Amino acid sequence: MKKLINDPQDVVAEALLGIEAAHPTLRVDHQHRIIARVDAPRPGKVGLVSGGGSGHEPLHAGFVGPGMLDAACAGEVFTSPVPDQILTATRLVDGGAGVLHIVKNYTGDVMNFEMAAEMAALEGDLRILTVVTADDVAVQDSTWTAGRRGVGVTVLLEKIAGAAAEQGRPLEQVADLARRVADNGRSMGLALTSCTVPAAGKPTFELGEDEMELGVGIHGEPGRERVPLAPAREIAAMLVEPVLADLPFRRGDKVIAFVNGLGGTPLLELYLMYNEVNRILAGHGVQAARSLVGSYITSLDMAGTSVTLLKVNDELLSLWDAPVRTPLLNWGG
Amino acid sequence: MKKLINDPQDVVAEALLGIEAAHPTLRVDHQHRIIARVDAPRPGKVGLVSGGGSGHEPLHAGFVGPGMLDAACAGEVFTSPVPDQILTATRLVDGGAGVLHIVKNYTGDVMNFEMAAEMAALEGDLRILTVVTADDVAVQDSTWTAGRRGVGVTVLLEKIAGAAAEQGRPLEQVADLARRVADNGRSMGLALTSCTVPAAGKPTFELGEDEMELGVGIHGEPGRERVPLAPAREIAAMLVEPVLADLPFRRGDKVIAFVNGLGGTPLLELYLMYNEVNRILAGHGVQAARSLVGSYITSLDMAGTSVTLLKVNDELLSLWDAPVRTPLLNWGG
Amino acid sequence: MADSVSTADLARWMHAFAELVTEHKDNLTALDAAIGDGDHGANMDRGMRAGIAAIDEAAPDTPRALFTKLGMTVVSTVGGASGPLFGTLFLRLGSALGDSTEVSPTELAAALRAGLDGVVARGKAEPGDKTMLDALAPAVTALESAAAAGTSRSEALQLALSAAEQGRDATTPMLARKGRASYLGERSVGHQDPGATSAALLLAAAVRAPL
Amino acid sequence: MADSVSTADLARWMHAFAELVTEHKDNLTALDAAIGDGDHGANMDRGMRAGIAAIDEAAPDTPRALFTKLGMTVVSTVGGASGPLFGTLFLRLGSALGDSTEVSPTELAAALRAGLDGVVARGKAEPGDKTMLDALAPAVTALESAAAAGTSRSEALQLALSAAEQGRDATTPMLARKGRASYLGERSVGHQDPGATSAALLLAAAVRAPL
Ligand SMILES: Nc1ncnc2c1ncn2[C@@H]1O[C@H](COP(=O)(O)OP(=O)(O)O)[C@@H](O)[C@H]1O
Ligand SMILES: Nc1ncnc2c1ncn2[C@@H]1O[C@H](COP(=O)(O)OP(=O)(O)O)[C@@H](O)[C@H]1O
Ligand SMILES: [Mg+2]
Ligand SMILES: [Mg+2]
Ligand SMILES: [Mg+2]
Ligand SMILES: [Mg+2]
Repeated sequence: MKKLINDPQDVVAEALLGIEAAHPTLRVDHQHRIIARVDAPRPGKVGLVSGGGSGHEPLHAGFVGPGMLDAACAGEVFTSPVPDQILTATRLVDGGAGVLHIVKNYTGDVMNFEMAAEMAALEGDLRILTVVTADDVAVQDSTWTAGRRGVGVTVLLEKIAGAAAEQGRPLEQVADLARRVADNGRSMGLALTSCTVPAAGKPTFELGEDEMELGVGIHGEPGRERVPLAPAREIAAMLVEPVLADLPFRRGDKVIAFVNGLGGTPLLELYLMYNEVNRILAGHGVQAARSLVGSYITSLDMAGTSVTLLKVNDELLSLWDAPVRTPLLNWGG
Repeated sequence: MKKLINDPQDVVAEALLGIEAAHPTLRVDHQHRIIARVDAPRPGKVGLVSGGGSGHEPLHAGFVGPGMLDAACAGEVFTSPVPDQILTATRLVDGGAGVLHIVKNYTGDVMNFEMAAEMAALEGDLRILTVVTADDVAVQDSTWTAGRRGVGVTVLLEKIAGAAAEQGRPLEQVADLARRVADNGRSMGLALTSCTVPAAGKPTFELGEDEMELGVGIHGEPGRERVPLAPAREIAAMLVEPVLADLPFRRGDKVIAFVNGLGGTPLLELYLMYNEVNRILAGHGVQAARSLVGSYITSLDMAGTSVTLLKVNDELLSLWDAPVRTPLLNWGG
Repeated sequence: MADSVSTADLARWMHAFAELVTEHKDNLTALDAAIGDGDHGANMDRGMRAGIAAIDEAAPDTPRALFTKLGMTVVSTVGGASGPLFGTLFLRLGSALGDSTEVSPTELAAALRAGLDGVVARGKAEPGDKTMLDALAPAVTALESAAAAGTSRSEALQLALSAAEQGRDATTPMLARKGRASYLGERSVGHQDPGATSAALLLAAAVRAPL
Repeated sequence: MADSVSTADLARWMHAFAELVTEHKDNLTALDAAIGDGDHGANMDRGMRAGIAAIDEAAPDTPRALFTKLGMTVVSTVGGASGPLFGTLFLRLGSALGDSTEVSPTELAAALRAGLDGVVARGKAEPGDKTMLDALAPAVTALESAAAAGTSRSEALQLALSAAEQGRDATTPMLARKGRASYLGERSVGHQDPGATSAALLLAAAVRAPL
């Protein structure tokens, strides 16, 4: 295993020290592994808390700041945070207007956030609503299963809900908006290589030099199918077509098109992928009204990519364009 | 070779299509492979042109925009751009106040920019000054050799000179400032893996599972020394100590501390590295007044990192903090 | 199951469970790598080590105090799916057993049933979904029957363990419908469930302690 | 070197050079991978293919027109170190040879000397720095001597080629002081210089054409 780390046990704790040192706009509670806006709580503003296993950086810590998250909870690598921690973060950012929990749909994440919300309910006076992202079309959806994984749409949702909260909208509205984003976004991912979990010390799965894993999530889970290595053009089709068909996205739809790197993939390749994705969208009459290209929700050092499309209207677009000031997304007046 | 590409010959051309599609603030001349501000030339503003081989993304195209570069020239992978191309870009961004060429110190880059400037001189009326970055302390400096490579400091220089140009400063002042940055910055890099040049199809060098290459540049050139795999703490010392000793940086100095990923390294590890770097700086009484953590000057898919320190005063800091609006660096009012 | 057990016996059971988890850590992780994310061994080990340390320090003198401490510690140190699920199992065991210093076989079986119900309520899985329930549920049923029949304690635990192991083995051909393994769809078939494997260790620990 | 050559002969020389570059492309790249960035083969091949296409299309009828077209094309398609250096070599050859339809051996040697000087002016390297100069310089000297001595053309070219190849081989033990290989310091020792290798091919092409 080749990584810039010390003891595998200390990866999360030490990365948090680095985040704290690098970003004076963030406050880090090392005991609870919470990364929060330095000015939290903001009185009267709905607080946004997200979190999940570590290893997906910049998600979520890199999205803490004005116009996006108020706090992020970092779990162990690929392991959801714990209820105590989530509850502490929730209390930390509650400015009296309630708190929205943004949860990626994994059994562990859902249960731990649920327990935190139950604990908060026992104590009274803290209002929490929860939105769960479940956008990964590689997973078949069914009421009998754990459902789909939450992946790329989480980034877009945190930005859009963050903008709504920053505008001072009430909790129910922010939550409704967040659910609309969750409902209108779809993703699919592909791995060229496995990731290596530091504590495991070796790749989670073996993949031949001429194979790819199609339909992977962000935890090194095997995908739905192992397929032969293919050019970017074909990979783009393997990812975009099922995404388009699922919602479905239709001719005339506007989307935010998000081409994401899984951690070990350079930006050059992502731009090349974006060209292919954009070409396919144009062929379907779907307009990429905005784009996001980069490694924003990763799976440690995995080489690969995911494509997320979010259907937007003018309201969502204006929230997307609204100012944001976080380490990784930063734009606007 | 596992990459998100089509034909290796088309990598640069297709990535430029992606950049163009993703960034409406940029204008791309595909024939000359120039990425420019959509509003170039800016009358009365000194134009900033940089460029180099491709494979270092986001350098340079990702730094085109208000407050940074006016245009970037993309060469073939790891091959400097050609004089025609540089001259075309220079003409494109000249707003009458002259143009600064920002060149990384590689024989090829220096000669091609030199020829472009000579061609411009033959045509008269286009004023060009050139600044060359040569910050890599892994290379011994000597008047008898090609000198040091230009690496990480290029990013910081483009930002700072870009801010000065945006303020309307005259060409000589912008060039002086740029040279001060070049003189006060030092870097060193380390590879955990080789990169793979698309056209070559296999790793440029072989590195054992328990080896690292110390003192690498950004072109897959072998480094100065092959050393056993080490924890982040020791790697940070191997990089920071020679950088500190070289300028030298002294107790009480303020620096911008830049921990860079070489393309295949996830952000989690870079933050962990930043913690180690910051700790060493503190031990030497050197203050990290600002930080930059991320993959900003890369070597295709190489796993590894480089550390750049730039000694700053209040003027350089205020130029660093000045607004910038590019795809990859974006902040300020 | 003829005789009752004390808080100290229950604590020895949990020590034995923690030991077994440590011994099987790599295997649990390997099973999870095949159909999940490869952290089940680390999760369970982290949780049980912390849990044991917490009960050793607190030296609880009732089953309720013991399992509440353990459950809370597991919930707040593990995360993931197994943290809330095993945590809930222990917390429910604690509530069900209460402060009685001597636990009868029937009480123990009933408490495990309450724990199992807690896991179902929390995780919304059913037997057959390829989860820890597939080992736990048959074990609890076996224990209930043995208690009703007045079987000797060691024989009853042996029967429960066999049921758990059969249940665990039966997860191999199942198609996962809950947890991360469900993402694999058909590809989850042919792999033993990690959570069912650690649940079977809970019964193995009762035999080893012996409870 | 007894007789003079025509523009068509010079064009055949360049065709032969382009062919040799294509044949040795992988080797040039491998040499560059060892002490540089592994693109020398691709660079030279891209440049010479484009150069040949350009002169074939333009059908120049003077040495100046031929080498100016070739040099400009190489400069504007190669990039890197070899683009400006080989480009400058060709451009200077063109200026030196001018519009004379018949090039005498002495003129050819003088023109190559001018080209060499152009490479030195552009790259600021010296013989011994482990660059293409180490093959080019001895070849030019050999050609000058042969021209002065009135050696037959084929023998003169053979002598120049031998000198180039010896110069190329002599780069192996050298410590690089210019170009990317210089970054390696001591580690550059023991590797043959890629640019010297392609420069030797330029002479090999003159023998093969034959010029
Ligand atoms: N909804 C559920 N109900 C019961 N058990 C579950 C459920 N989801 C997952 N599990 C169990 O949890 C185990 C995985 O635990 P672990 O790997 O520690 O957590 P995670 O899946 O979050 O990484 C699975 O093998 C399965 O037995
Ligand atoms: N300053 C110089 N003068 C003469 N030749 C040089 C100089 N620098 C480099 N070279 C030659 O160029 C060759 C490398 O060319 P190439 O690989 O195409 O360019 P780059 O080094 O830009 O990748 C070297 O092997 C060397 O012979
Ligand atoms: Mg997990
Ligand atoms: Mg090169
Ligand atoms: Mg797991
Ligand atoms: Mg080269």
